[in-house]
Amino acid sequence: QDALTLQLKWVTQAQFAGYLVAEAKGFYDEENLDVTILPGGPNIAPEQVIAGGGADIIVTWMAAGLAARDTGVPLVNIAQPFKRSGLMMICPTETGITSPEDFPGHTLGVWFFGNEYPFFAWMNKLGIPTDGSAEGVTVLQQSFDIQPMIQGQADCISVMTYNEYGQALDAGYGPDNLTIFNYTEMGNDLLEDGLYVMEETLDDPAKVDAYTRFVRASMKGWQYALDNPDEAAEIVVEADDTGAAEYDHQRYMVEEVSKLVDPDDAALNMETYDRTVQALLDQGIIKNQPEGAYTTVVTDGL
Amino acid sequence: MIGSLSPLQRFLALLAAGASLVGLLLSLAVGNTPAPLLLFFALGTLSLLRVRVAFNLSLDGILAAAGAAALILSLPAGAAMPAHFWLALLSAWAFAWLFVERLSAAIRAGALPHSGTGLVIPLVFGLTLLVVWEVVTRGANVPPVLLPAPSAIAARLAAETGILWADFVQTFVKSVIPGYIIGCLAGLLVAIAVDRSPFLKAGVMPIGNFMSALPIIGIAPIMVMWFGFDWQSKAAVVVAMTFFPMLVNTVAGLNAASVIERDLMRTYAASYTQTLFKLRLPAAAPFIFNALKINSTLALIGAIVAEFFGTPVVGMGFRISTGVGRLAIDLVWAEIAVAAVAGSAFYGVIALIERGVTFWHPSVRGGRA
Amino acid sequence: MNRVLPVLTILLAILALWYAAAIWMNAPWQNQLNARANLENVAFTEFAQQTWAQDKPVLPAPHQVISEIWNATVMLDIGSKRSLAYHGWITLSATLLGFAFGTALGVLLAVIIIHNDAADRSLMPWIIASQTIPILAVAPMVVVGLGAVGMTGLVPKALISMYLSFFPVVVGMVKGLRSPEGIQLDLMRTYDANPWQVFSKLRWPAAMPFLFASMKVGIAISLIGAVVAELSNASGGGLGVRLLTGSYNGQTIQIWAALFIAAGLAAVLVALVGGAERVVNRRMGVRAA
Amino acid sequence: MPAAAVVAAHQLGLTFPTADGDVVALSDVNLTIDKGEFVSFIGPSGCGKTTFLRTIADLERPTSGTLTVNGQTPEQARRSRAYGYVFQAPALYPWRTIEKNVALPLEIMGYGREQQAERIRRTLELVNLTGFEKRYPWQLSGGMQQRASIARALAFDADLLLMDEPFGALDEIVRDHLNSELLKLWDRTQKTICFVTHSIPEAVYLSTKIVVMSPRPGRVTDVIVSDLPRERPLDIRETPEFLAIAARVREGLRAGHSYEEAV
Amino acid sequence: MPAAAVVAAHQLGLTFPTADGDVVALSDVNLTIDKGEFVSFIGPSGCGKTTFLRTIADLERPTSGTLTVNGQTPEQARRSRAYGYVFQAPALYPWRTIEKNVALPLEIMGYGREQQAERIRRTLELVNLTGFEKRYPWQLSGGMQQRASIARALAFDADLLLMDEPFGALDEIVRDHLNSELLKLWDRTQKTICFVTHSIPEAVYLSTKIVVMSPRPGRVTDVIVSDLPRERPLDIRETPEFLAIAARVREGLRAGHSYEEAV
Ligand SMILES: Nc1ncnc2c1ncn2[C@@H]1O[C@H](COP(=O)(O)OP(=O)(O)OP(=O)(O)O)[C@@H](O)[C@H]1O
Ligand SMILES: Nc1ncnc2c1ncn2[C@@H]1O[C@H](COP(=O)(O)OP(=O)(O)OP(=O)(O)O)[C@@H](O)[C@H]1O
Ligand SMILES: Cc1ncc(C[n+]2csc(CCO)c2C)c(N)n1
Ligand SMILES: [Mg+2]
Ligand SMILES: [Mg+2]
Repeated sequence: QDALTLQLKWVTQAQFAGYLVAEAKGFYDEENLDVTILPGGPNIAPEQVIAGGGADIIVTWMAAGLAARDTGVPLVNIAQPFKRSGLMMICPTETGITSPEDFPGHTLGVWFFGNEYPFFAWMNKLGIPTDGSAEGVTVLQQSFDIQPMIQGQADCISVMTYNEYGQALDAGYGPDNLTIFNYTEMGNDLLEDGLYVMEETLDDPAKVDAYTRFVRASMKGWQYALDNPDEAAEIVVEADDTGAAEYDHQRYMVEEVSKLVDPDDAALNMETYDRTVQALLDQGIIKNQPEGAYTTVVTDGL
Repeated sequence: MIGSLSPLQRFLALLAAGASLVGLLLSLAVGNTPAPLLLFFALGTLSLLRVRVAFNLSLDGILAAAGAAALILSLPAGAAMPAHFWLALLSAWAFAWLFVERLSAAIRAGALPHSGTGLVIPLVFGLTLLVVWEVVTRGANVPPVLLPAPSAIAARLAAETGILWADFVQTFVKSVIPGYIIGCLAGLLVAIAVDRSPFLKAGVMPIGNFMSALPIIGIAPIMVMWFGFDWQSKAAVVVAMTFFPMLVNTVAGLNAASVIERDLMRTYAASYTQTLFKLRLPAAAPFIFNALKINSTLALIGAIVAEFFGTPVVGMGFRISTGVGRLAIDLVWAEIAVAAVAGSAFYGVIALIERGVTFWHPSVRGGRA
Repeated sequence: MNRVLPVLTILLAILALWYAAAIWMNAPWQNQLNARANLENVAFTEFAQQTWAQDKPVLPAPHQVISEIWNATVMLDIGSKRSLAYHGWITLSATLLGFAFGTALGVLLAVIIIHNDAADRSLMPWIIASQTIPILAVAPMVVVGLGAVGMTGLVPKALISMYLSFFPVVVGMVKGLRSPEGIQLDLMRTYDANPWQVFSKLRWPAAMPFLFASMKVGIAISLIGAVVAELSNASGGGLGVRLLTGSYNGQTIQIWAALFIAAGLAAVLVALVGGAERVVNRRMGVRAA
Repeated sequence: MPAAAVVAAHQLGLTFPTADGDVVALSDVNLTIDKGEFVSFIGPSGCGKTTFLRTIADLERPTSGTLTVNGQTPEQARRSRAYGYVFQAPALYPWRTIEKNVALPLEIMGYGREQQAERIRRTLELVNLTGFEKRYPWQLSGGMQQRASIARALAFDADLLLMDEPFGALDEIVRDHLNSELLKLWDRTQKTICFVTHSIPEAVYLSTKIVVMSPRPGRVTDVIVSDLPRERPLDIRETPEFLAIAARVREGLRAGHSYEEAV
Repeated sequence: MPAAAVVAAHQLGLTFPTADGDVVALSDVNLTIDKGEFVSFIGPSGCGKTTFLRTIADLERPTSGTLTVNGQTPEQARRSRAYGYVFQAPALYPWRTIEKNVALPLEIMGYGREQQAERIRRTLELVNLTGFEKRYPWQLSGGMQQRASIARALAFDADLLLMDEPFGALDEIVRDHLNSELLKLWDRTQKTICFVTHSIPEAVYLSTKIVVMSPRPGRVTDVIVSDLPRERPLDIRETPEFLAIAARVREGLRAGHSYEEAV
C-alpha cells in the first residue's frame, strides 16, 4: 500500500465529506492506498505543512495556493472537485445595505489567514478602498463565526453557504432580513477547495500514479456522499475526534456542499482558473503569471 | 597559559581548536573549501599555541567573530553545506562561549568595569544564537516557510517599519499597557483586601485560583463579544491574564515579614495601614516585583493571542496570524522580533526599578552568588 | 464550617451578579427574538427566564453551564469523544507532563544561572525574550515542525506547556536560591562546603517559599499552554479543541462548560501544589504566621 | 492593689504547645510593678524572661492567670501605646537606613517632621551613632545594630520601657555610659522600666527591684527590693551594700539553676 | 616567624566602600598568634573585632597588608577546614531542628551516622541543651539559640576556634560554666582560640593574650600577655594578679574609646 497524508484546510466537517467518506468506506483501500487525514484549524496553514513535509496532498483555496507558489512553495493543483465558491457576504437589512454602492462607511467582517483574497479582489473590482476612510470600508478580522453580526460589531460578515449561513438561519436570519452577496452569482468567485501537491513529486511516476488513485477514490467518495447525505453526515460526525460536529449541522452542510462539487469531474475549469489568476494579479497578491501551477496528468489519468 | 583557565574554559579552548584542526585537515583532504573558511580553520588551529603563551580574551572574541564571518561568507546558495563546514560552526561557537566565560570571569574579578562590559555578554550570546540560526537554516536548506533565516527577517523588518510600528502601537501601547496596569493594580488591591479579611481570604482564594486558570484563549472570544473587536477587548484579556500572578505573589509576599518585624509594629499599636505601608508592602516588594516581571511577558502574549479572535486589520497578533496564512513567515518573525524587543525592554525597565526598590533584599544586595 | 461559609458567601454573590448580568447581556438578542415573534409586553420574570434559556446566549446562565457540564461528563460514557471528562483528561495529561518538564527545566536553568556568571549574564535576557514570543504564533510551527520529525500527540502540547511554565519557575527560583542571608552563606564558607552542599543544605531549603509560589503560577500557565497548543492541533481533542469548535459554532454554552472544566482543573492543580506546600512547610518547621 | 500598679501579674501561666509536647514557659507568676520602678529580670537562659516581657507587651497571650498593664488588659495598653520595647534581637528593617529605622515609630505615632529630626538626632547621639544615620543595618556591627534598636525605642515617649538584654552586645565602657544615661533618663522622666539582663552588677546598679527567675517551668523564685539610693554614681558598685545585694541575687540565681545538678 | 604561628597579620588593612564614603574597618594591624594560644579581642563596639575574625576566616578580603593562617593564605586554610566559627548572631537555619543544625557541619564534612549522633549528643549536653534536640530555632530563647550555635562549632574538630561574643546572651552561671568547659577543652586539645568578648573578667580569665582594639580606624592599641597559670580555678578572679591585668585591659579600653571625649 502507498501511504499518503492529506492535510485539510479546516476542522473535520462535511466540507471534506468526500475524503472522509472515501476513507470510511474503504475506497482508498480499494485503490491500495493508506490515507491519513489530518484536520486543519485556524492556525494551520496547509501550505506550510506540505512545505515542511508534514503532508503529501493538501486541500486549499486556489488564491492561497498560488500565493504560496509565488513565495516559493511550488504547489501544483492536481484536481479541483469544488467548481463553485460557497463564499457570501451577508448584511442584515437594518444596516440599510442593499447593494455594493452602500458599502462605504460601513464595517465589513472578513476572514483572513489566507481566506481574504476573494474579498479584496471584489473590492478591488468595485474600486472601494479598504483603509477605513469615509469613502471606503472598515475591514474587521472576523472570528470564524457569526457573532460579529449578532453583536452588531460588523455591518456585514463573511459566511460560507454551507456553514455560517446555516448558523445565521438557525439564529432567525434569512433572505427576508438579510442582503446577500454571493461571490459566485456576482461572478467574483475564486476557486476554493482544490487538491495540491509539491511540484517535484510529479516527476515521480509512482507518485503520480498514487495521486491518480487518490483522486479517483476521493471522487468516488464525493459521489457516495452526495448520493447518501444522511450516511455521509454520520460518517463526518464519527470521524470528528473533537466530538464537536453535530449531525444536523453536518447534514445541512452536505446538502449545501453538493451544490458546489461536481463528483463526475475532478478537472480544473480553465475559465475560472484564468479569472482567479487575473484577480490575484490585479491585486498584486501574486507578482508573476504563474507557470505550471496546475497539471492535468492526474485528472487525465482517471 | 592554559593553566590560568578554569576547567570549563580549558575544555572550550580545546574543543574550539580541535574542531578547527579537524576542519582544516578535512578541507585539505576534500579541497575546494572557500578561502575565508580555510583561513579561519588555520587561525583556529593556531590557537592551540595557547598551551604555550597566554591568550588575551579578546583574541577569542576575534576568533569567534572571524569564524562567524567566514561561515556566512562561505554559505553556498540554495544547497546544503558540505559536512565539514559544520565544524567551523562548532569551533566558532566554542570560541564565542569561551570569550563570554572569560569576559564574565574578568568582570567578576574586577579586572574590567562592571557597567558597559556587562552588556556585551548577552549581546555576544544573542549574536551567537543568530549566527547559528542563520547558518543552520541556510546551511541545512530549511524551507523559509518553516523557519526563515535571520537575514531574511532583518530585511523584512527594515522594509516594513511602517506596518510594524502601527501594529506595535495598536497592540503594545493601546492594549498591553492599560491592561497591564489595571490587571496588576487589581491583583494587588484584591490581594491586600483578601489579606486583610480572613473571611475574604477563605472565600476569594479558592475562587481566585479557579478563575486564574480560565484559559485566556477561552476568555478571548468572550471578551471580544463583550468589549468589541478593537483594543478594549485585548486590554481586558491582559487584565485577566495579569491579575492572578499578582494576586498569588502579593498574598505570599504579604506573609513574608518575619514574626519579630510584625511584633515591632504591634508594640507601636500601628494601625493596619501603617503596618501595611511601612512593613508588609516593603517586605512583599520582592514578591510583587516577581509578579510584575512575569506579567510583563504574559501581558504581551495575552494581547497578541487575543487578536486571533477578531480585530481591526492592524496589530501584532493580526499580522502574525494573517502572515502565517499568507506564508509571509519572514514578516511573522519580524513581528515576533518586535514583540521580543518590546517585551524585553518592558521587562528590563521593571527589573531596573526592582533593583532600586528592593536593593536591601539579599538576592539583590548580595549581588551574584 | 468556617472554611465553607466564606466560599459559599462569595459564591452566592457571584451567582447573583452572574444571573443579573445574563439578563442584561442577553436582553438585546432576546428583544430581537421577541420582536420577530411579535411578542410584546413580556413580563420581567418571564423575560428573565427567556434570557436564561437561550440556545446561544452571549452570557449563558450558571445553570445552563452546569447542566452542560453535567450532561457532558456524568451522563456520557467516559470514552466518548463528546465527553468533557475525556477531553479534560487529554488536556490534563499534557498539562502535567508539560508542568513536570517546565519545573525541571526552570529549576535547572535557575541552578545554572546562580552558579555561573556567564550563564547569568547571557541566559537571563534571552530567557525573558523567549517569553515575549507569542506562543500561539509559534505553536502551529512547533506542531508542524515536530510532526515532521514524527512527534505527535501529547509531546508537542507538553512542550508548549513547558515553554510557558518554566519561566515563572526560573524567575522565582533565581530569586529564591539567592535569598539566603550573607551570614548563612558565610557559615557554609567556613565549612568549606562544596557547591552541591551549599545548594542542597542552604539554597534549596531557603528557596522553598519561592518555588511553591512559582509552581502555583506555573501550573496554571501550564494548563493555558496545553489549551493553546490544542488550538493548533485540532486532531486528538482536548479542552482547547472544545473551546475552539464551540466558538466556531457559536456554542457559548459549550465554551463556558469547557472553560469551567479547565478552570476547575487548574484550581484543583493549584490546590494540590498548595497542599504539597503545606506538607513541606510542616516538615521544615515553618512557624505559622 | 494600688492604682499606681503599672504591671500586675496574678498566677500568670503560659504554655507553648510544640510538636513534642508542651513547654511551660511561665507558671504561677505573681508580680506587681509600681509606677516609676526600675525592675530587672535575671535568670538562666530559657527561664521565661523574654516570654514575660512579651506577655506584658501583648505579643503573647497568657494561658492562665491574669495580667493587667496600667490597670487595663495588655491589649488595651498596647493600643494606647503604653510602652516602648527593645527586642533581644535588633529587628531593624533592612530597607530603611538607621535614621529611618529610628523614625519609624515617630512616623507611626504622627510626630511632625522637625520633631522627628530632632528626636532622631538626640537619640542617635545618646547611643553614640552620630555619623551613621545614612547607613543600612547590614553595614553596621552587631553592637551598633543593637544600639540603633535602643535609640528606636527611646525616640518616643512611652511611660513604660520593656528592654530585653539591650546592652548584651556592648563593651563595658559603652555599657557603663548607657547605664548611667538610662538611670538619668529614668530619674528625670519617672518612667517605669522592665529590664532583662544577665549581668548581676548591672541589675543591682540599675534596679529598685530585682526579679530572679528559674526555668522549667519558668517561675519567679525571688524578688529583691533594693534599698540603694536613687542617686547612683558608678562607684556605688564597690560599696558593701551593693555587694550584699549582688550576693543575694547570685545566690537566688544559683539556687534556681539546673546546672549544678546537671553537670 | 616561627612555624607555629597560626595567625600572622602584617600591616593588615580593610576598607568597606559604602554609598557615603569608605569605612576603614581595620588599619595597620600587626599580630601573631601562636599555636595553642587563647587570644581574646576586646574593644568598643564597631572597632573591627568581627571584621578581623572574618578576615582570618576568609570571609572578608584584606585591602592591604598580609595575613597568613597556618602559614597558608586564609583561603587555603578555609579550604582545609582549619577553623570553627561562632558568629555573633546565631545564624541557625530555620528549617532545621536544633540537632539537625548541629549536624550540619558533620554532614558536610562527611562524618558517619553514628559519629554524628554521638557528637550531637555530647556537644548539646555540653551547652546544656539536652532535651531540645527536636525543637526549631524559633522555639528557643535567645540564649539557647546562641548555645546551639556554639555546639555547632564545637561538634567537629577544628584546631582553630574563632568565637565572636559566644557568651554574650548567657547568664553569669552558664557563662562561668561554659568558660571553664572551654578552658578544659582548650587545655585538653591544644586548640588555638580567638575569642571576642566585651567582658573584661572573661577575657582575663580565659586568655593567654588579650588584644585591645580601638575604632575609627579599627586598630590594635595594646596586646597584653597574661602570665596567669594555665590551670585556672574560677576563684583566680579574685587574685591580685588577675585584677592587675584586668585593670590594664580596662585602661587600654578606656584610652582607645571615643566616648570620654564625645559625651
Ligand atoms: N558590610 C559592611 N559595609 C560597610 N561597613 C561595614 C560592613 N561591615 C562592617 N562595617 C563597618 O566596619 C566597622 C567595624 O565593624 P565590626 O563588625 O568589625 O565591629 P565590631 O568590633 O565587631 O563591633 P561589635 O562589638 O559592635 O560587634 C563598623 O564601623 C561597621 O559599620
Ligand atoms: N514560640 C515558642 N514555641 C515554643 N517554645 C517557646 C517559644 N518561645 C519560647 N519558647 C520556650 O519558652 C521558654 C522560655 O523562653 P524565653 O525566650 O522566654 O527565655 P528567656 O528567659 O528570654 O531566655 P534567654 O535569656 O536565653 O533569652 C524556653 O524554653 C523556650 O524554648
Ligand atoms: C479551504 C478553505 N478555506 C477557507 C475556508 C473558510 N471557511 C469555510 S467555513 C469556515 C468557518 C468554519 O467552518 C471557514 C473559515 C474553508 N472552509 N475552506
Ligand atoms: Mg530572652
Ligand atoms: Mg562584632
